[in-house]
Order: sequence, then structure tokens, then C-alpha cells
Amino acid sequence: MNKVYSSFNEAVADIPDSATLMIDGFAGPGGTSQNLIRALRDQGASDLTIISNTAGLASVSGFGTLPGQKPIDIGILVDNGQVGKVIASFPVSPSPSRPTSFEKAYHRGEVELELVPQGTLAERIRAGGAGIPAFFTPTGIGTFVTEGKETRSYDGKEYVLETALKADYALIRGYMADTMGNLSFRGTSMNFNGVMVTAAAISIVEVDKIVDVGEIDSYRIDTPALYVNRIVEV
Amino acid sequence: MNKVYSSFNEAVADIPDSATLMIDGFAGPGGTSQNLIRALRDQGASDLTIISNTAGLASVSGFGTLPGQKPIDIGILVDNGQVGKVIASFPVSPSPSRPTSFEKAYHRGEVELELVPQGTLAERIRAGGAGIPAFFTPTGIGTFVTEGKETRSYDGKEYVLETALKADYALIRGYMADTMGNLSFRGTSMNFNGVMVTAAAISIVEVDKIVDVGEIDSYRIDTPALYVNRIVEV
Amino acid sequence: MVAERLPREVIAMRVAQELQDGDVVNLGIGIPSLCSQFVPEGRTIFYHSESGVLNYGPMAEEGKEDQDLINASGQFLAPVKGMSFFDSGAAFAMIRGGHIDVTVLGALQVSSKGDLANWMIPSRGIGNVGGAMDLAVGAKKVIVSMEHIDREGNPKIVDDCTFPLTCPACVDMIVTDIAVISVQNEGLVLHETAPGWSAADVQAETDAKLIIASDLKNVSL
Amino acid sequence: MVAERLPREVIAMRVAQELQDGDVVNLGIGIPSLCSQFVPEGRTIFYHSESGVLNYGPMAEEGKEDQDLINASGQFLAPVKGMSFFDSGAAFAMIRGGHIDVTVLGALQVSSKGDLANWMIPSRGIGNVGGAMDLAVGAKKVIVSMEHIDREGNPKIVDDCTFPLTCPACVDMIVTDIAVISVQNEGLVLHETAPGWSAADVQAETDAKLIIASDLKNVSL
Repeated sequence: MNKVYSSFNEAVADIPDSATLMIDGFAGPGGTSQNLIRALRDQGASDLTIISNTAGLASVSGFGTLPGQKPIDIGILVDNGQVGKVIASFPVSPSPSRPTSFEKAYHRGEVELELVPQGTLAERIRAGGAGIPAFFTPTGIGTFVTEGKETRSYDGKEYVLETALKADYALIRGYMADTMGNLSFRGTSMNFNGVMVTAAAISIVEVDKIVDVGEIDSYRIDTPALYVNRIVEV
Repeated sequence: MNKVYSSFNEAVADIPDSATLMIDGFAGPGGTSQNLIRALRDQGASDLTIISNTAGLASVSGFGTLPGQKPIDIGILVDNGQVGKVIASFPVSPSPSRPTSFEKAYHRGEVELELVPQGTLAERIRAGGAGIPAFFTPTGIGTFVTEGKETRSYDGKEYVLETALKADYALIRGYMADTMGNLSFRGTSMNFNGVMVTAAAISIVEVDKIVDVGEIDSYRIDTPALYVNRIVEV
Repeated sequence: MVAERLPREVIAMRVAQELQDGDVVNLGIGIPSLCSQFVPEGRTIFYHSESGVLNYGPMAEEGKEDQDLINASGQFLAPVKGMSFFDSGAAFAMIRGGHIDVTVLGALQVSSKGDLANWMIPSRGIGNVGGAMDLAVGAKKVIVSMEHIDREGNPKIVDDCTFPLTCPACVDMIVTDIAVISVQNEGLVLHETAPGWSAADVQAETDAKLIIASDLKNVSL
Repeated sequence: MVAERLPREVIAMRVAQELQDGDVVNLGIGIPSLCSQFVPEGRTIFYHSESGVLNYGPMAEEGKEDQDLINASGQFLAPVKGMSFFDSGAAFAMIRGGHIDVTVLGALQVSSKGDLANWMIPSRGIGNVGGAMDLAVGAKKVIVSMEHIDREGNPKIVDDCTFPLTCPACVDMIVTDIAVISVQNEGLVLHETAPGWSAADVQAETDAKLIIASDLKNVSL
């Protein structure tokens, strides 16, 4: 059993065309698997469906980005024509004058969008990892979100039925991993990574450090090893 | 804002008759709020509905109990005639020759039982805390579990619709809490405590140690303070 | 009607008075994010952000910013005692599960029934939902803080929202640069006006009909 | 038919051969809990328990038992490197979500279709479901290890279960004290018998009709 890969390119080499991927970071570069995204751009798989909180925001908005830095986000996959569909909650720039790559491609009719409230997105991914195919949630009642979906009342309040999301691969940014695959995150970089790592058939993780088993304290493990398939050190 | 209580009796004083409580520990004394259970016995509230993994097991079976110890579990509430209903996954002793207090009361017709698979019980409680009123799960299909419930097929597999569980109070056993209510657990004592603490209107927690804010490292906090209402040091 | 409008900081100060000791509070982008600076002394507030953090405090000092420590506005946070981190599934379980006492959000439009529209300007043809729908439906109290009229001078408090809804009947209170309004079963009640603004002045900038509170007063801080 | 039955440890050894390098494995109470002692060298197995732990190893030494460190059988675990803890919600998300490669469970009855009954003896009128239904439906591979007949001599491998079901059509493999059987679309296939036991001997203790594998052999370890 070897989970440690020596290069980002090797770790993403088998991702086929038309794969579904979960890729995140909340919005900024913290928690975004920038090296794996670049390797996937170089690898070239096309017609990808990407499940993500944003559709690539930091590169145009500087969201959560240190001064002078130029973060990579999934915008480079959109620019490279690899993306067929995005499932996201925050797909465009807050500022219409600085549109994201996704927004431009969307207006050209090149990519499809499924817009999902952020909590519903997180819960759908969590459900995908947890063997729950569908659940009722109050979020989106009285809005476009319920179009074509079943709604139902519990205790006088309306809820909408949402279905689980799963992926073929997740590209995850962690902090430390041990060689078994136990994983820890730093600060708010856990965000969507923490649920996405559970919902993909194959989770590929880039981390600051790969360490021996035991070097991450049991209480510092955020993601148990069973959710992690491939690890690459940055 | 003061969450620290000076006695177990004071912490459970306002629990009324007919309240719904979540009380756990997986099964053994580790993670069971033995002091709060005893205080509730002394307090005397009756006709309680108790949501728990077992219905009081360790006191008769010695499950997870150090040699020579005599653990307290919710059996003392059953013995004291305070329990009207139990919702549990493991309500009786593995050994018919050493029945639990609950099993005896059940056969006398004094308590009602809702038997729930353990994972469904955990998920129903998690849902109660997470604002999800109902969800589909594969567990229990083809068994008594689906009686009177809606079933539905997703991708050719059958699922049953289960509803959330919430409580008026949860009696929780933690390891350390800070005065703000941040909480950490030890080892496998997190178990049902980790979900129950999110699903009760008022969570009452007994801990080994109450410490100043900052003495629990951010990464050692298992339950953020917003879920904890009352803390008592053992 | 040449009286001055309240500056953004004063709107935030007024909202901050609503935050009670022990409250769990989620602050949106813009004016809402300013509120934490103005909470009255002696109140412990737990700030929650959907980026996955509870109990954040001040922003990071210059030169000490950390990309792994941000709130949902992308601001860099200082590490503080008692801060905890969690994933997005848990962050929204807190919101949807009713564990947030107060959320303060911006708005494009609020209706007389408390409907909120804050996620899309229809002319753009695309928008960001983000966490607004979850916060609006999940928080126990929803306060909108915003300018009373938009940049073109159109009233933002309307009979019925013309923009796509974020959540129907969710707003409890509106604090603007000229008024403090509560949403009641009988409609919108005007409680406070900015100094120099009469109830009629506020009504003139409001599409929906306002009910004047019997104890109408000036905004006080 | 005076040949000896395999002892519990040998049943466990045979099951242990099925555990592959890198597998995530959940072991039930009884014979299943013995399997971890007999895994062939060089295989890394991740043991999962619904008590909320992944990657446990040996049991705690006498005098070092810790009530906060148990598996789902209530056994005290030794702390080992790489061990992680989680709550019951997460523990069963792993099970139900398909992240457990193999579970080894005891049984009261298994049917020719792989139906499993292991939670209630009807005469008792009450029983413990525990985590069995979740494990049976969630694990990728379900292995039953048990005695071939019950204490009264009744066959436990039956055409149709008469005891309340835990899960229909979930069992992949049955390892007993006299046989190794797989559940196939065409029915139960007998692959291995205990030394001294013929296929006919095994059939005589089995209610359901067994299909004899063309490469039938003795249980080998």
C-alpha cells in the first residue's frame, strides 16, 4: 500500500475526459490545491464537471490573497477549455467590471452552471460521502432553487429535497499528511476540503509536509486515512 | 454570560417532566455523564423520553468498564420510574440471563421502545442539529425498520426516509471545557456525545476540567462553544 | 430633506446595539462586517463565519496576514484564544440548525413582508448565492443593514421585491442610513429616523407603506 | 461425520486471509473480533470501529486499560500511532458511505440469497440492532463467520431466514467451522470443507442446497 506520489503530474495522470471533480478552497488560495490544478491543466483532460464553492475567484478578485501574490484557481482550467460544467455557489466576481474566466465562458455559452446555495452545496457533498442519497433542507424555499424539486412541510415549515453529490476525483489542499493518509488542515483551509475528501472515489491531496505515521498527533487528525488515496508534498 | 455551574444538581434543576433528553456514552462508562444522570435521578423529573445508544447496559454487562468498577447508566432512571420511552439501537443486554433494568421494565409494560439502527440513530441526531428534517438512508431496507415509512429508489438501490431527532436537553460527558464552552473529548468517548451536543436546545456537559479560554488549543476543540450551554466540573 | 445620511460606521454602530451578551453572530460583507468594532463593552459575542471559524476577533495586523485564516469576506483574521475551526458541512449545520442568533446582511431589496433579495441584479444575468440563503433561513434574527436607496435613487424597501428572492419573510429588522425599521405581522414599523429626518422624509424614500411607531425617535447610539 | 470442527481461532485465521493490503475492516463481536490476530505479514489493515476509532491495533495491556479507548465490543484498545477518533455521526458516515472494504459479522441465519439475520432471537421478544444493519448494507464485502449449526443442532444456513432480517442479499461469503461458502447469483457455492468433511457431510448440516465448486478443496491456511 503506497499512497505517496512523487509528482503532481503523476498524481493526476489517470483523470479521464468527462470526469467529475471536486476542487476547492473556500474562495481564496488558502485551501486551494493550486499545484494539482496546474498539473490537471497540463494533463489536459476535457469536458470536466467541476464541483466547487466558487468557479475561480481569487485570481481576478484577490479574495483572501496576500498582497503581491497571484493565486491559481480553476479559472485556468476554464481558460484552457477543459470545463464543461460547474456546480458552485459563488461562480462570479463580486465586481462585474472584473469578470472571472468562468463568467466570460458562461456568457459565450461554453460552460454550463448549476447554481447551489453554499450550505446546500456543502451538505450535498457531505451526503455523498455519508451514503445519504437525498435530504430535505429549508434553504432556497421561495426561490429559484426549488424549481423542479419536491418540497414538503415538516412542523409547518417548508423544505426542499436535495440530492447528494459525488465525484470521481477530489483535488484537496491539506497541511500535513502521514504516509498512511491521515490528514490535518490549517485554520479556515479545511472548509470544503473537509467534506470533499469524503465524497470522491479517489481523493488526491497536496500538503505542505508528508510525515511518518505517529508524527501527527491523534487529536490533530482532521481526516482519517480511509478518505485519502494519494498524497503529494508541495 | 456564565456557562459554568457549581453543581450537577443546579445544572439539571430545571428539567421538567415529559422532557426529551439525549444521554449517552457509546455503551460503557467512558463518555457517559454519570454525575448528571445521578443528579437527574435525585431531581426526579418523570415521564422522560430518552434518546441513547443503549438503554443502560454497562451497569449489568460491565461493557467497557474497568475491573472492580460499578458504572452508573440510565438504568437508574428506569429503576426510579422516570422513563416513559427510550429511543435506542442497543436496548438490552447481550446476555438474556443478565437483563437490563430497561428490559425488565419493558416486559412489565412500563416503558415504550423505539428501536433504531445505530447509524440511523446517529444520523437522525446529526440531522436534528443540522437543520435537516428528514433524509433517505439505505439502512433497514428489507427489515422492520421501514414499517410505515416512505421508501424510494435512487440509482436502482432502495432507501428509507428517516426523520430528525431533537431534544430539550442533552447530558454530555466531555474531557475539557473552557469557560466559553469550547469542548474537547478523549479518545472514543466522543461517540454519540459529539452529535447529541448539537441537537439539544440546552446541552449540559460534565468534564474532567474547566479551564480558561485559550488553554484548549484551537485544534483540540472538538465542539465549538456555540453548542454548549452549561458546564460542570467533575 | 437636506439632512445628512448616517455614515456606514454609524449604521454599523446602531446594528451593534442589537447584539446581546452571549450571542452567536454572523456578519455579511460590507456594512455588516463593520459591526464587530462597535459592540458595547461587557458583551461577549461569538463571531461565526461560513469560512469555517467560530470566535474570531480583530483582523490580522499588517504583515501578519495568513491565507489560512480568513472570514467569509476574505479578510485576514488574527489568531485569538478560544477560536475553533471546522469544515463547510459543519459551518452550515450551525447556520441551518438554528445555532446562529443574529445575522447581519446587506440587501438589494427588502419587501413589506420581510422578503429579502440580495443575491442577483437581474441585468447581470448571473449572480452569487453564496451563504446568504442559508443565513437568511437559518439565523434566529435577520438584520438587514444597507443604504435606504440605491445609487440610482430607487427605493430598496418595496412592496414586493422585483429582484430574485434570497428568502421570503425572513427579515426582522432593517437599519439604513436614515431609519430603523422592524418587520411586524401588520407591516413595516418605523422606530427611529436619522437626525433631521422626519417620518415623512423617510416615507418619501420608501416604496412600501411605513407604520409610524408611537414612540418614534431619533437614531441613538 | 466424527471429523472435528474447526476451532474459533482457525475460522478467524481463514477469514483473515480475505483481508487485503490497505483494506478498511470492521470486525463484529465474537469470532470476527479474533481475525486481526491472524492477518498475513506485510498487509496493512485499517481497523475501524463504530465506537469512533480508525486504525486501532492490539488490545490494551493489563493494568493499562482506559475507559475512553474501546472498540464496539467494549474491549480496551492500546493507543497506537496514526489512530484517529471521531463521533458516531462520522463513524457511520464511513460505514454507510461505502468506505469500509470488509466487515466480518456473526449470524443467527444466512439464506441461500445471502440474506442475513443476526439481531434478534424471536423468542426473546426484543433485541439489539446496534450497528449491524448499517455494516451489512454499507460495507463493500460482508463476510459471515459463525458455527455452521446452532446449539440445538439446527442449520444456520437456510433457504429462507425465519428470524427477523438484518439485511437482505448482503452476505458475500460464509466461513464456518466446517466450510467456506460464497454467495453467488446462482446460489450458495461450497469452496472448501474442513479436513475430514466431505461435501455431502457439509450439505447434511445445511438447509439450503449447496453448489459444489469444481475446485472444491480443504480449508487451507
